[in-house]
Amino acid sequence: MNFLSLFVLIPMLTVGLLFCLGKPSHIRLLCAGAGIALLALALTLLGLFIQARNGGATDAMLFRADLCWYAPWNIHYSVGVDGISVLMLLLSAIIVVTGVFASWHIDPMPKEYFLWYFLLSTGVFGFFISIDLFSMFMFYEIALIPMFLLIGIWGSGEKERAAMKLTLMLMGGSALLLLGLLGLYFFHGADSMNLLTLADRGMALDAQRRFFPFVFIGFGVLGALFPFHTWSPDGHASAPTAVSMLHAGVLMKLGGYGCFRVAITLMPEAATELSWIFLLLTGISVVYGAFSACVQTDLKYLNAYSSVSHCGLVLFALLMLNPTAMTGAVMQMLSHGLMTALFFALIGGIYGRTHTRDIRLMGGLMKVMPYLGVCYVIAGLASLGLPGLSGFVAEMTVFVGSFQEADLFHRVLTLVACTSIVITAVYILRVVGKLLYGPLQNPQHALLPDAAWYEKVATATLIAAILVVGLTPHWIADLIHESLAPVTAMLGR
Amino acid sequence: MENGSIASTLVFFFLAAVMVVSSILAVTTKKILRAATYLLFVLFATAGLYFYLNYSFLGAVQMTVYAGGIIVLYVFSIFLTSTDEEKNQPIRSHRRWLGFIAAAAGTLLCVYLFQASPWGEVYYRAPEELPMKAIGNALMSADKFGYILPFEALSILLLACIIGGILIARKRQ
Amino acid sequence: MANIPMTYYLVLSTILFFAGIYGFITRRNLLAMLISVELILNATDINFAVFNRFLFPEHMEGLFFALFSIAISAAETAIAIAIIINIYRNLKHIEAQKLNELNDLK
Amino acid sequence: MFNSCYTALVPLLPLFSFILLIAFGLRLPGKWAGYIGSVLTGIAAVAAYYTAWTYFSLPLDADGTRPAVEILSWEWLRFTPLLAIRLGIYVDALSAMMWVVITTVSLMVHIYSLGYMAGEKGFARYFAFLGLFSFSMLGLVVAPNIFQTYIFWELVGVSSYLLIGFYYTKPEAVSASKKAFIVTRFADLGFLIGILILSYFTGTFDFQTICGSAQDAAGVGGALFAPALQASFLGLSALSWAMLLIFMGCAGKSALFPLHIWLPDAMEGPTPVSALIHAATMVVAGVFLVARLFPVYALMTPGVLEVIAYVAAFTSLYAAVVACVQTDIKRVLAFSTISQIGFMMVALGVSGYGGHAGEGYTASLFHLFTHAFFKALLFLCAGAIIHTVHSNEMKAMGGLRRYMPVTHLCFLVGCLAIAGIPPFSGFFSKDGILAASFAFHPCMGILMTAIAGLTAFYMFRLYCRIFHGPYSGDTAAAQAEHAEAGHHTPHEAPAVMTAPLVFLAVLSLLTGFIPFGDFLSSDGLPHAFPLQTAVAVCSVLTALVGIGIALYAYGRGPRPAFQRMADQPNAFLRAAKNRFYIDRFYLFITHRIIFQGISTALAWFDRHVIDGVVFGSGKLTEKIARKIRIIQSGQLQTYALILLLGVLCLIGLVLYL
Repeated sequence: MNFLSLFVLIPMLTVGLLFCLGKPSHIRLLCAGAGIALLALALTLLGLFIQARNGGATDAMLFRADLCWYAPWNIHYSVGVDGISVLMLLLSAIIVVTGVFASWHIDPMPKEYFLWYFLLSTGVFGFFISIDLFSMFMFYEIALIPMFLLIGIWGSGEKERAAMKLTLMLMGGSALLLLGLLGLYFFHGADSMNLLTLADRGMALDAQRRFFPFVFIGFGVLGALFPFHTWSPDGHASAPTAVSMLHAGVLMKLGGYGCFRVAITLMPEAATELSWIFLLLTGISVVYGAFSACVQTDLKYLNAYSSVSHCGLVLFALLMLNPTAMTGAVMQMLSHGLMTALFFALIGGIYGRTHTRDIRLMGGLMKVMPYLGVCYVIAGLASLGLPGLSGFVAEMTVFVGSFQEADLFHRVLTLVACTSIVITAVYILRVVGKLLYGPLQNPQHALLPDAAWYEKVATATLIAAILVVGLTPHWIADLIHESLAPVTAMLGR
Repeated sequence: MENGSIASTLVFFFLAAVMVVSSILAVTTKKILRAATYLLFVLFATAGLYFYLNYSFLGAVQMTVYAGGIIVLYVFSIFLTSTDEEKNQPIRSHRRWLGFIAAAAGTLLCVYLFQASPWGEVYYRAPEELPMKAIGNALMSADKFGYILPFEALSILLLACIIGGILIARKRQ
Repeated sequence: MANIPMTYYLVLSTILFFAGIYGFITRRNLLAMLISVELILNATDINFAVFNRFLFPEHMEGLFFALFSIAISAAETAIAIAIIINIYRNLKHIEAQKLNELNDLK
Repeated sequence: MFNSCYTALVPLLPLFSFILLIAFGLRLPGKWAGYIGSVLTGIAAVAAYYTAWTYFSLPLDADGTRPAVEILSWEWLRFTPLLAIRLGIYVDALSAMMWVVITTVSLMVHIYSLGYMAGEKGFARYFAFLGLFSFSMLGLVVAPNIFQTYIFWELVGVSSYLLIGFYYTKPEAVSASKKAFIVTRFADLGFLIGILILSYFTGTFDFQTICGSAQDAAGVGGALFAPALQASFLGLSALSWAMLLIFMGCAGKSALFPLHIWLPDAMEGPTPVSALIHAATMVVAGVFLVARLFPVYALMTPGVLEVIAYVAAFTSLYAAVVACVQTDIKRVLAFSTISQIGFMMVALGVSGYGGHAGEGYTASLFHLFTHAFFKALLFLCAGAIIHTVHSNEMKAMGGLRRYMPVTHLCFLVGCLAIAGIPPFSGFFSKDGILAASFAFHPCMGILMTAIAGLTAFYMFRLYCRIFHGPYSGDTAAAQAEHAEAGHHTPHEAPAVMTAPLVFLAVLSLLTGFIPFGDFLSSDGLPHAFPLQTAVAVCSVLTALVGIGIALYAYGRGPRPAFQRMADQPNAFLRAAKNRFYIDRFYLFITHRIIFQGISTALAWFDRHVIDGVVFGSGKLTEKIARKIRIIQSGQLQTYALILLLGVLCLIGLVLYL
């Protein structure tokens, strides 16, 4: 058992310990401790990984470990990381820990809440460290199911309906995914589920053609691929703060990561051949999400549609299938994860004070809660791609990368996707203007308090991460770039 | 033998006619008490058939348990639950037609099957009475072809039924 | 007796059997349904006896099966009547199609 | 020879000021935030002057050009093996000149703001944003590659957004800041796509490589540009498209028609900000970028350059006409800025490359240089006036020369400079532009001269309405109103505000005598451009006519004929006052088409069609289930019937088979 398994063990242990605790303060301490431990672990992993790479380790996946679960079907618990998964683990750790702080005073039933929360985290971490199709799928499901309860019990508004819609749509996606994975298993000779083995072996083209759509759409549903994105607005709007953060910040990345790790890596020829269909869909996502966000009046809906647009860009860039655009896609995953988590944390904070998310009922909040207001502006600027913040580097890498595809189809789509930066500016500035600036809309809001310390911790951590990505993108890009090498070699780029 | 055989043929057809007519009346009559009575006729005729097949013991059991015990039970329960509603609200006619068609089809199908089977050539061969002693021995023996185990199982079942019946039917406080 | 083929008996029991099934499907009264069930059981008993007598006269399985079947049907009738009386006591009727207290379709 | 330490200080000090003031600004007592910002900017200014001094005293290369120096190159992000963003500082004549302009104006604005913003809420925030802006602008002009330009271009846009929306409780300020950002953002989209095209075909972001190969291969079309020139789309070469789109970005930032609409509204920001950002520095970023890429424009895509000239000339005319009828003094100045930027762009557009043909290039940048000072001066004067009158409207002013002598004098200097009266700086730079225009085509020359006349007219109309005629505050009713609002009679601004005015006025007087061609020319070779007497006489005469009309009409308050024109405007004047309805048109596009048309329709589509399918599938399942569950009725008899039928069917099937 190597130390990667700690990523799964720590949350599971936390879940176990939570059973034994009763006092809310103890629970919070435990959760914060577990979150920080995970963050420390992720940072250590990052350090070790860079060290190992600099030391000349050239394997596609480092820190491998393998444990047979069920020999007759060749199911293994198999872990390993490359640069991309290291970054995703770091992202997840940051968001898990900030999520704990953002739900510091969750009510009612804090114990049960954190129990499900950490179970969900287990799934997320497990997914990113797995390199076995089966364990990957299993962790994926572990990450999905607690969402139903977290939204259904601790959510707001039409929470039951939203929880059901979200879970059913995602389950539909995972049904497709399961079909695809089984196809991968059987058409690769049915004797291994290990990603690396499968990637080495290759697959017949007509089988690839048959199963690529299943896997891509299966993961794409989670990555808010048009037209399978409608779970996102309702789900995010109803979910409690930390769950929205985790869901938009990390879970939607599971989709993009899966599309890359499974669909494109294992079926490169089909990806090349069929990419045009999905490029169209994702291109639509990008612009469509942005336009839809322009007229939303609910803060969370707005952010959900903006997520559709940004996550659309992730898949869009992946499908360009060249190293630059794919690097951009992973950076966009990071960047979107961080800034959307920041957005949801802030919206949670504002909603907790004003008890409304309707921007028509709010206004001039900058005077009342300057800290939250400033953070919101920063999040907005990151989202519309201000240089120095994470959004810019990601988007630019995506656009430069996409532009390297020289034919008219790709060109036109790239230009269409580029227009999203203008539309993003429109809706971000619109909401910032209405929400924060101008005269105070509701006099009752004048007495509301500004951010509490735990909210400050959460938002400051996220902003720091956004700044790090935005200011020093080169090491992240390098980390991603070398991890892409095997895939791009397979794609013939 | 000829006479006897004609007589015995007549007996069979008489019993068959009673059974067929009574059974059909039993399921079509509106009055429940009449249905019970027709059932009684069927049961008696069946007992007659058993005698006719030289299964005297079976016939006797049929007479005592069925005709004697069960029918009395029916009659009493009919008296206890009599509502006359059966007469007022006939069953929906399409259900009746469907049932009739199904039953008729089933009968015809079976008849077709019998007609196609070799059993049309099988006749009664050993007209001797089954000795009571043999029945007793078989029932109480634990050897091959012994029935002590089902016999005991049945007795426990009956006991359970008695207890269950009492439990269900007793008045609750 | 000797000049009547086995098929005749079987046809007879078949008629009884399907008459019972017809009754079971069409009667409203629980007791009437139970009577139909008795017809069905009776038909099978006849079959047991007939098969035993005609095909394997030296054995006794059919006989005993019929015997046990009579016993069991007696038990079954007793229990069923107990339940029916109980239902009548609670609902004041024993109509099969109206026994839908637990059914939200109605 | 070149010490990178102090050079790097120039952009980094304002950044440091920004970080310091954002972090600790709220805790600083009194005006300390302002002092810190001003001192740091001051040091940056000195470092910038020293850099410029060292740079221009460098020995010339063998071919007579000044070598460009690149210091501090850091690979920030690598896209492809060819393309990478390097952040660095690239000093050449153009950027050194820009640094001087930016730091000077920024320092003046910092000092001026100490007085202007005294007692405002958000004093520290204001200075922090000024620092951010200065940093971005300084970083923009020294970018060694086009992508760094883009990065700082965006940063400049955001700091402009933050500063325009400084009074964030005022709805007009909020919507103006939003408009400014979105319009320039739209233009930046073009810029970005232009960069993508250019970099794809040339395989580099570097200015030096791009411009160098354009120069080397003059007339031949260097190997670097061959693919971009060969690839064509809709009849234009890819390079033309790229340069056009980059110009679109420039047009957005520099408020050229039809992307100028944000600039007048941007006057909602504090007036010193208007002076710094929307008059002297940021709005000339477009001119700067075209100048930066000038070899490519002039040698590779002369057609695009011509388009630039026409667009700019039209903008200049349009803005001058609109400026004549505005009544808000800052708006007048804003339109005059648009018009003057039009002049600069026209000069670039009509310029040739190298030698005497490159006069337009030099004149353009000369005008950029002088305009920065006199327009900043005018804005700061306007700020002083608004500060004391508490209104932007002309009708609240008049006769102020008695109350504000220093301001009056400085404003007059500014007006004379912009009108092009010798020996003020504007005369020299404008003369070069007009000469270049005449050289391009006589019609262009005449048009530009006429616009120069219009400029003189509207500037002196403004001057007269503010400083001459009766003071509106003298009437009893107005005095009562003033007293009620707690205002006072107009008075001169404090020394901390007038000192920058005087300094800038002196600069406006003197900068015209700089032999600009020695420092900056299109091909880098020093080149003297003598004054063209014929053009100069024409333009001065035209300007004097304009001034004369203005003095006649408004010298002692508006004459009745002009007042009547203002009160009952004819269709043309009404249209001009409404800026020829361009804003309405944009409003229609954004609100009616984008918001109500596309966005609402898409949102509806999403809720009802796509989500409808999702819910529809759920409802369908439920409906089918409802139908099916009737079979499962709980009726024993039905089951029996179905069972029987099923058995019969099975038997029948077996028999049939």
